[in-house]
Amino acid sequence: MYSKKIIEEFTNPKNVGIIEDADGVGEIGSTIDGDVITVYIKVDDDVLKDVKFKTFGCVVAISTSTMVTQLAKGKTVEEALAISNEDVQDALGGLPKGKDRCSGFALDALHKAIEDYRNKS
Amino acid sequence: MYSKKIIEEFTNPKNVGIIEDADGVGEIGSTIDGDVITVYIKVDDDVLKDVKFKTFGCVVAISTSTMVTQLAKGKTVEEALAISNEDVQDALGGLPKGKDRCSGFALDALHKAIEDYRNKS
Amino acid sequence: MMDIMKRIYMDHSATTPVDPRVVDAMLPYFTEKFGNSSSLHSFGQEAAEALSMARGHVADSIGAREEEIIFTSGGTESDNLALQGVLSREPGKRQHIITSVLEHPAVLSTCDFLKSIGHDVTYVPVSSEGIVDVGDIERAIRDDTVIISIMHANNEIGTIQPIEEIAKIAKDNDVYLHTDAVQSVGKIPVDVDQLGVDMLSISSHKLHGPKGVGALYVREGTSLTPVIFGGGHESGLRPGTENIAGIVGFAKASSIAKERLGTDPARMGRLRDALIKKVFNTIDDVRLNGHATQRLPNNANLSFRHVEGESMLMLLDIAGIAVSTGSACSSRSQHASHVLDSIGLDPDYIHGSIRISLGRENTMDEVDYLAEALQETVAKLRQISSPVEC
Amino acid sequence: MMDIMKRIYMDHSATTPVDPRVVDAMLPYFTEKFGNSSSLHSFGQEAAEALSMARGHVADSIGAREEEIIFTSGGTESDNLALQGVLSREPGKRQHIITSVLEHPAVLSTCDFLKSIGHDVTYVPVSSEGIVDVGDIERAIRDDTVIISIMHANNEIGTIQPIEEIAKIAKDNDVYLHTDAVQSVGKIPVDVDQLGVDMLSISSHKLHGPKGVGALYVREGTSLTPVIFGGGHESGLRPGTENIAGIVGFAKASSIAKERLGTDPARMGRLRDALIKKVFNTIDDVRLNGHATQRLPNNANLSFRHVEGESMLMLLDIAGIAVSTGSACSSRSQHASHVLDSIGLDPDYIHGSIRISLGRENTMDEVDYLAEALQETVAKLRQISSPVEC
Ligand SMILES: Cc1ncc(COP(=O)(O)O)c(C=O)c1O
Ligand SMILES: Cc1ncc(COP(=O)(O)O)c(C=O)c1O
Repeated sequence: MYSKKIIEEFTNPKNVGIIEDADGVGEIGSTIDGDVITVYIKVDDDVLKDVKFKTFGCVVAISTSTMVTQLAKGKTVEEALAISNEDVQDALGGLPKGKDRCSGFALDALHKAIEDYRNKS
Repeated sequence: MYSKKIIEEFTNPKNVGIIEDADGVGEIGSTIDGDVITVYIKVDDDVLKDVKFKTFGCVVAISTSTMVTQLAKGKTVEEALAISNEDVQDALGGLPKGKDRCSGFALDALHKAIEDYRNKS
Repeated sequence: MMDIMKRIYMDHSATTPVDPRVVDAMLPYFTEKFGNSSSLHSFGQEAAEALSMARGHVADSIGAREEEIIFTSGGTESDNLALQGVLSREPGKRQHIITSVLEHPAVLSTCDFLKSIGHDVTYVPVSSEGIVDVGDIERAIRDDTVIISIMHANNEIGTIQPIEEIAKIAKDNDVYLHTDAVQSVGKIPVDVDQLGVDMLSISSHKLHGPKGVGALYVREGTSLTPVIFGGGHESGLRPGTENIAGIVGFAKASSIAKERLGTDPARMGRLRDALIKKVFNTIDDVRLNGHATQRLPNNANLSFRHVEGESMLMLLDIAGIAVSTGSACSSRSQHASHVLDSIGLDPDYIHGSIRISLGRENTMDEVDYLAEALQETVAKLRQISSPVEC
Repeated sequence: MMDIMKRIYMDHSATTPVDPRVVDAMLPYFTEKFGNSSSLHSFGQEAAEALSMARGHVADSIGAREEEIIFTSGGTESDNLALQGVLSREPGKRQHIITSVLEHPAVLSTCDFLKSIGHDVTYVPVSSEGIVDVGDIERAIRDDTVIISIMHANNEIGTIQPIEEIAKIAKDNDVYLHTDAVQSVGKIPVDVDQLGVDMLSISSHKLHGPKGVGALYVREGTSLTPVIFGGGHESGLRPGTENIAGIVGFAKASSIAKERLGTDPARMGRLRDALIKKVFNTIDDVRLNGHATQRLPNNANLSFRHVEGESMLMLLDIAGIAVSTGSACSSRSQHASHVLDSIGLDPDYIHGSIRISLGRENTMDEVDYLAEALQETVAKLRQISSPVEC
């Protein structure tokens, strides 16, 4: 039921990790709900130079996390904020029905990280 | 579900017919109920010299009819009255469950024929 | 009497042999692709894909969409889901159903049950040819009527009801229309949009599929509650691990039946008409029950005066021919068929009725053999039964 | 990681492959002996005989009598028939049911439905090891309690409930006892008299029989009404043309399972215990859910901290191993398992649970392979998930 692309991203996720000196950190979810996504960003001259994540969660949570970080990396803050849930899903070849509950979480975490960065700067 | 014996009696019934100058005639059932059994007896010196039947009805109706006539033929009136429903069923190798509704009809018709004979004489 | 080795099956309204291609389609789903369609792993996904394909094929065969097919365990359950499912939406509220006196026990007994818990049921009568009067249905509609359930084709006498016309009335009055199409699907073209029904029952084993599988077509937007409860399978309307092998077989059988609709009905009609002609030419005091033309092409329900049906059936069985008295379900009971009762058949005839229902494999030779056997059978039983010496 | 071509199936609580001997037993009933068991002719009688034989075999496998077996379309329907069938005897009368929080959705959803139409339900809790307290059941009994329904073995954590003791309480209080034995029949000895139950549900596809068939054992004298209505099949409790091929397969599977009870449980227990030992030796922060000894020999339900179950399942699937998260039925939903919830599992663990359910064909090599794969899988996911760099 998962697209090839999702399985590929899920089994070989990019950008897994923590940025120790992140400029912004966004976390969403709780262990009780079964999904915790944390996105770390490093911003340089308004550009997301590095984006990393840690995700405790299901296949969709992990594959959207890695896709969001890949889409955001190298973009300006504004461009990153313009990434839509649809962009993420399209890049993953679509999500199976009934699995969209957590599809936006990774994006939310990115937004939170950007918010955190803006609040700090 | 029917015993071999029932099928045998049903497919090759003995004593089918009418005794034109019967000493007694007994009829049971109606075409509305779906079973009509008529038994004719010829009595000589208190012995059932001849017993015949006509039956409109199901497999059980026909096979009990022919069995009753065979059991009764040659017996005295008293002996014939002593034939039980069980005797008939045993002689047929047993009846399938749920099929005993009309199992006694042929015997009833014989009894009626004997009654008719007694009333006349 | 011609001598044959092969048994001749002419009771296709009771059930049908499974098409060998259907068995082949089912086999992998027993031992290899045996997963539970709810499982996420590859075994489960194979099953889920097969289920979705099968749903599409069954939908196709009646002009429906995949999401409108609810798989059940057979025709009986489909009928129950349609009727109980509509009536149970508002527990405790008294509602009204319209059905006919000629329905299958799966509908009639369900209506009896619904009556027993406080609902109202109108059973419209049928003509002496076994057809409902659309006006009767229209007149029966009340403010609290929620569903009309009229069968598409009757299982005993094969009459086909004017479902399209009833659908107009149902729509005009904002009442659901359910049809039990267990006997018609696979025998004549059935299209849910053309018929205009909201729900339609199908049973796999009547169309050369396996037993224990069926479907209820539920038009999008129809509101229904389940009859049995559990995990959320079949859009929540029919929980329980899906019978994948059975469903795949049912779907294959539906596709084959649809393909064959181009030729089967005409062929069977010819055999059936030849049979009727032969019987009327060789046997006296015989009647054809049902409608002359508004009937399934494979059905001949014949009544013979002064002959009893079960006895006829047994003699034919001994001659190697399988037919039925009325419906299979009532063969074991001594009651006269409620269907023959409802068309007002003469009591002299009612007990002497047999149903011959032809199938794909039957041939003209077999029909000839049956006609001969019938002649002998009726003669023999009349000789035993007739109150006057013949 | 060892390289394998063959996929390894370790999700036997979800469903099982049909035994090839079962398929062989079924085959004649599709194309040759395809009659409707209600038909009087020879085709029908063949079917009726097969049905009666099969009923005897299923009865035998649980120490029941032939007349006490009602064939259904599966475990879900059996559970519904038991519960709805008892509660519906007196429509409109408010009655009380006792069940547990750990039941299968087939029981829980049915209870929810019965509650929605006005009945009362007590859900007794379970211990942290997943066992009900017999005292809780006794205390829950009221004057209007009509039935206790407690499952024999749980489908997720494999715990076995003290049915014999509950039966004493049920008998003392003149209340019916139903047990859902879908997971236990075929895995451990099940005898209706030893258990002392009035009703017991079985599902064919959990014991290497076909899907879409099951049975409800109904002790003689138990009064029950049907859930679906129609012709009078199955003592009037379950109408619809019987799925003869399916029933014959189910019966064959029951007989085989019974024969194998002498060796299978011990063998599976050894594999299972070896697996648990390996997992505990190689992976940190892992728990075994359920009871240490009062559990099915083939079940290991394990929870891993900071790992999510579906992700684990998918990685294992890619490695060629099929296991499940909780029950198959809830795999698709995002909710944590109600069973793991009911035993009060730590939230850090509850989402990282998988169920390994072994079957006849599994080997020690496969167990070794699974243990290795689990180690890699957990490590990989923890590396992705853990908030601290590992
Ligand atoms: C018209 C009709 N409806 C319903 C049914 C019941 O179908 P099933 O036997 O699949 O439950 C039958 C056949 O028995 C039928 O002929
Ligand atoms: C304990 C239990 N009860 C009932 C069921 C339902 O059985 P079926 O899928 O045959 O309807 C299952 C399996 O799904 C089960 O594990």
